[in-house]
Amino acid sequence: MEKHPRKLLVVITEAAIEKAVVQDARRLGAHGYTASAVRGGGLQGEREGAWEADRSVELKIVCGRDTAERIAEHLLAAYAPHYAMTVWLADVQVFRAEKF
Amino acid sequence: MEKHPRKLLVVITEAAIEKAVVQDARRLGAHGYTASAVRGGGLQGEREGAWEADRSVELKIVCGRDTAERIAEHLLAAYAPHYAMTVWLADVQVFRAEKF
Amino acid sequence: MEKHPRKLLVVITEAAIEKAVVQDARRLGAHGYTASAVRGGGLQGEREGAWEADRSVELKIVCGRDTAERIAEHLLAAYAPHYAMTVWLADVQVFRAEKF
Amino acid sequence: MTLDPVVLFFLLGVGARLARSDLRLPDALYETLSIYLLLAIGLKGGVELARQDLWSLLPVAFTAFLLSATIPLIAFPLLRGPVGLPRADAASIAAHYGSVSVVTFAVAQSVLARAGVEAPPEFAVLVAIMEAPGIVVGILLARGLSGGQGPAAGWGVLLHDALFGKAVYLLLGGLLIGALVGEAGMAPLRPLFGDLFRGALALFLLEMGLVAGGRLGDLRRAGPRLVAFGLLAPLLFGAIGLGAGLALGLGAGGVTLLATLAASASYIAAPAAMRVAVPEANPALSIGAALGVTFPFNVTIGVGLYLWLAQRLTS
Amino acid sequence: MTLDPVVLFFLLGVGARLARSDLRLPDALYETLSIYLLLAIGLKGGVELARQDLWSLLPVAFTAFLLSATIPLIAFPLLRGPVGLPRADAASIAAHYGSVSVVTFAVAQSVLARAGVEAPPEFAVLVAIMEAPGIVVGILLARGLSGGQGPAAGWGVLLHDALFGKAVYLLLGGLLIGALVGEAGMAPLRPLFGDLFRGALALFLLEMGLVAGGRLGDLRRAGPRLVAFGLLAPLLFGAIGLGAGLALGLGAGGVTLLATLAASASYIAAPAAMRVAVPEANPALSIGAALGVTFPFNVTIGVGLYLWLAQRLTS
Amino acid sequence: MTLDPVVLFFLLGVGARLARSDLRLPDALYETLSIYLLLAIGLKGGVELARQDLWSLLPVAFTAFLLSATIPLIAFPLLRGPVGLPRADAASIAAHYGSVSVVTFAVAQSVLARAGVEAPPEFAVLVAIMEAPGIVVGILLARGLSGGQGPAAGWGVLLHDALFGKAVYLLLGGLLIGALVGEAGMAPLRPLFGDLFRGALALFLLEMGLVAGGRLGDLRRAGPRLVAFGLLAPLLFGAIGLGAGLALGLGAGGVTLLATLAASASYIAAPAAMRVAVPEANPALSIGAALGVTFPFNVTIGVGLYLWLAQRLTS
Ligand SMILES: Nc1ncnc2c1ncn2[C@@H]1O[C@H](COP(=O)(O)O)[C@@H](O)[C@H]1O
Ligand SMILES: Nc1ncnc2c1ncn2[C@@H]1O[C@H](COP(=O)(O)O)[C@@H](O)[C@H]1O
Ligand SMILES: Nc1ncnc2c1ncn2[C@@H]1O[C@H](COP(=O)(O)O)[C@@H](O)[C@H]1O
Ligand code: NA
Ligand code: NA
Ligand code: NA
Repeated sequence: MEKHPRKLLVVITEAAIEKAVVQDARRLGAHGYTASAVRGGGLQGEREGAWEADRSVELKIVCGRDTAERIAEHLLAAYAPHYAMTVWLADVQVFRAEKF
Repeated sequence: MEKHPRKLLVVITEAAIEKAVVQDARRLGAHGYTASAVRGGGLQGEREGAWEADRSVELKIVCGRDTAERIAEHLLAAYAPHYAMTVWLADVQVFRAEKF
Repeated sequence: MEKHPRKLLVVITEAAIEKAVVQDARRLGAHGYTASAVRGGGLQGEREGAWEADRSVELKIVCGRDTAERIAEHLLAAYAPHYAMTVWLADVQVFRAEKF
Repeated sequence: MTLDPVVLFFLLGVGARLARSDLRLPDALYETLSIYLLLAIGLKGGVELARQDLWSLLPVAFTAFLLSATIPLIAFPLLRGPVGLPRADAASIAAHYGSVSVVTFAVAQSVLARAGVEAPPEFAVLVAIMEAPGIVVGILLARGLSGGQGPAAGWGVLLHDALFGKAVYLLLGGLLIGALVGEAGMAPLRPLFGDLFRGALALFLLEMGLVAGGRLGDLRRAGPRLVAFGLLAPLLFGAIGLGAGLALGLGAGGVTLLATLAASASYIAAPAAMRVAVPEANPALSIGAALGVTFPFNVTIGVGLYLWLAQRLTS
Repeated sequence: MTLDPVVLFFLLGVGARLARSDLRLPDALYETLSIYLLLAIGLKGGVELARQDLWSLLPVAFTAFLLSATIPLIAFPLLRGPVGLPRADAASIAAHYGSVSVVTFAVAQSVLARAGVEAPPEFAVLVAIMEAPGIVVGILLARGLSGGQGPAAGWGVLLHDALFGKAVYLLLGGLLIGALVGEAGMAPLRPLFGDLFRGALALFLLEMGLVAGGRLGDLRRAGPRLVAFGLLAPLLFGAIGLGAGLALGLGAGGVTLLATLAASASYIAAPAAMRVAVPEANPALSIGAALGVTFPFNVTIGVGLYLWLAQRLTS
Repeated sequence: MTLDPVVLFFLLGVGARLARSDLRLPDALYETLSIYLLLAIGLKGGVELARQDLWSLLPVAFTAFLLSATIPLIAFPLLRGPVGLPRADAASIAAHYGSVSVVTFAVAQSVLARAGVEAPPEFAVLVAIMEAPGIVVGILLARGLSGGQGPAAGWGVLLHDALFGKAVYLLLGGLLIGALVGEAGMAPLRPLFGDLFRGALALFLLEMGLVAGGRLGDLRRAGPRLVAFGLLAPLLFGAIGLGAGLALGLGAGGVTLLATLAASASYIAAPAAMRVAVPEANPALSIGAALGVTFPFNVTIGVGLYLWLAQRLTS
């Protein structure tokens, strides 16, 4: 089966802004996303997820390169200054080009 | 330490078929897998995981390129037509070649 | 926005040693990490996570190539002989070079 | 008569979804409550079962089995013809209505308790009996005629899952433990499995309301004919159950429970089984009808109606 | 007077953190307990509310509303001036103190019950009334003057979240159900939502202790002036609430509850709302003060003090 | 005498695994129940402890400490010699049997309650006392002689984890709170921490049955000699505990509890500690023996046997 190159955008951030981030990503061209609860630590200290304000979420979005960069840049500009946020991109291959 | 190229196969699908998918992957050559509970949205709408029929799982399998493609093609043929399913491949490097 | 190549180190291991692994990683140069609860199966059998001794954790660490390899080699030497452990590396791109 | 508070919790859940509240119950609570309810219903039924002459239960058990197997045969042509669904979808939905909803059963017990009508707790065994036959018939309807091949996952797997799936296993396990230890042995467990039952049911209905409220979008896509089916099916199948209960000479409580079981549609065992056995059926349709229409109808209106009729017709 | 066991659970949680114990309560338990407490408080209040002449509650409801809206206006200049915080942080913290803590309210009910002082359960409605106004005023303080643009997320979203956010929704839902079904209708739910209340509160305070104990590091970074604010604010705002209660002619129980609400700082609704509305405020500061200082102060000393004063001043 | 329903729940869990049922209890429920049981046992013991002359408890406390430290020294040569295990595995398993199982203790309390035999609740303190010594001795057995280096993780870490690990911390915390508030102060917490205890224990045993049933595969790999050890060890160590209890002049209830503690093997604290301290030991062996053989033996047969003997020998 033929494979198509796409980008995987990974965003780890505060659960408080999950809804907003997903909305923005959809608006900027993502066809889907996957979310899961995570814990972690970084520049803003430990986030253990023990209660509401301390919860983190990891979002994964597979999409085209341009879309991925557009979303990443928007998120970094809009949220990273004030929220715990980590963003990276990776190369992946998908089989159903039209889906992503 | 020497690194060996392998493929990471990521499968996001309905929890209802997790067992079947893992069995198929093992049969087709996977030596291991990692599963975690996720939520998400895609072509088939939102899957919030609030109850049985709505639960999604993310499976990660690290294996050789051929095995990965064989598994991916089988899953896409056998399950994607009727189940919420997202599949991608990525390149990874492992240290213990014999394990994967 | 400019992108910078980094390594993503993924470590799947027993929850019992999460704290020690994170400590070691920080000591060896990681600036952050993300943890999530997973289940899975591999050489040491199934780990369903039904109770304390059976719980697994997936750790993700984004950092420079040398740091990633240093951490991976240390973990494989220190823990892999006696603990369920799976380690791989992948290439990722980050936007804020100073963060990782 | 004011509404059972338990039903108000359901409406509270639906309302939260309609109002786009961020209210969610943790998955673990949902799972814990469903395990708890199954055990509690089983334990209570088992204590009673041990007191009964088992042979005297045979007629109602057999009737219940027949009801579960027959209802899909009635539902299927209705879903194919008037509702106009493809075979797989019609068969899958028929299976849901042949099987039963243990929470609707619990609500009926609660309604009977409030009304002061004696409800035979040993009827919990009927829930276990009626879980699987409807599902099997549904699969046969989907597969049997369309080329004769079995279900996608193999009959062995499906049969095993029907018998040892957690719902039936916990219910039967509870029945067995209840029967073995009896009234006195159960006493130390009563504060948890007895006294808290109604409160736990209320919480579970809050969650069901959240889930049902979240499926209303599916309903719109499903179209008005499926919604109509979801409203008429419980009336039709409830009437059949009611008739069967009267024919068996049950009391008002027993008649109400049998009617409720017949009228109820499964949303735990059946969705899981049909997803695996008939993958080409769209789960949004069956769950939309069972959980979005029939379940709310039964808990708010249906059960009260069956009780009202049962009291009129048995006295 | 020995400490309420409920408070000892809080200290047990704090101690676990200080001793670096691996004790953690599962997230799902935390969420379940907070849903439970909100519903239980609401249900109990609702039953009582239905018995009351609603008009007679209007003065205290209006006073509570005013208190919540006014307190941030007092807190803000204190936080700007003496504490020396930037505008966004001062406004955010002010919002936390304008809003209320439902668990502190529950502890006050528990303390009153132990002391044999009648506590009007219908005051639960005040918790719902006092949740939002302080938050709105806090956002205005952060935004209104600094260029006039609205909150980062839009007023519509914030207003919706305040009204239909799970805390207020469950509290109001519980009140409504309690009022609809009344004393008799609630009876079957009492074993869960009544008898277990104190025990559940104890468990929740264990969790709060763990969370608060984990924020002590934030406090050190926040500096002694914010800690002093966290200790003086409940005394100041509690005194205002006390005065308001006396002016309204409430009994000792009512006065204590109103003082407690005024003295308490939100750590559920406010943090979430301020995170979205005023992202540039550092949440470690507001949560450190509200949860690390004021909450422990209130549950260990404050509530007992308000009660002591209320008894002296009403008799 | 019929089986305690609590034990039937354990068998129900094992059966679910053998029948390959999909029944699973959510992780959060498992964690919640274990926190609950520890607190409940502690609280009950603490209330009683406050009533006692603490000096009078010293002999039994000291005996319990000695038992925990001595049992691994007996187990180790048996595991090295007859069972034929490598040093690390033998030492790790020995540590499990030196330490204790709080759930087995709870089952013994439940069995005593059913039999109408007075069980001294303050013996809960023995659970805390016996948790750590066996683990320390086990680590010494693994390390001390094989070159003299300490445990993999450092003694400081291990000692801290033994004292402040959640099991001991909650138990001691419960004891302390119970002792501080006394009978009257505990009253409002009794519906949760007292009345629900047996039901919660039943649920927890269902989960333990699921876990134990899932380890039966490990057992097959472990071989018949380890299984035999798992059956004989509780008899041997139970007899030692029984003798110690008789020598101390305890009543039938106290003797039974001490025998049960000696006979029980840890499957919470010890596995975690040994995993970190002696990584080269295979956890499948120790957990297979402790949880797959000894725990089921104790809850189904052992505890009843110790009670029977205790009654014969004390009267
Ligand atoms: N280097 C890293 N590797 C993996 N995850 C990270 C890293 N740095 C931060 N994170 C995750 O991103 C969250 C927010 O990071 P920060 O904004 O740096 O506090 C943390 O809580 C971690 O979950
Ligand atoms: N573009 C995407 N990126 C990441 N995850 C996706 C994407 N599309 C779908 N998914 C995940 O895959 C599941 C099934 O997708 P679908 O079959 O498209 O509904 C969704 O519920 C998401 O969790
Ligand atoms: N090939 C694999 N692909 C993905 N995850 C794996 C793989 N092998 C092992 N794992 C994960 O790593 C854990 C430990 O592996 P092992 O040490 O091989 O038992 C397993 O429980 C899985 O969660
Ligand atoms: Na039915
Ligand atoms: Na306040
Ligand atoms: Na022992």
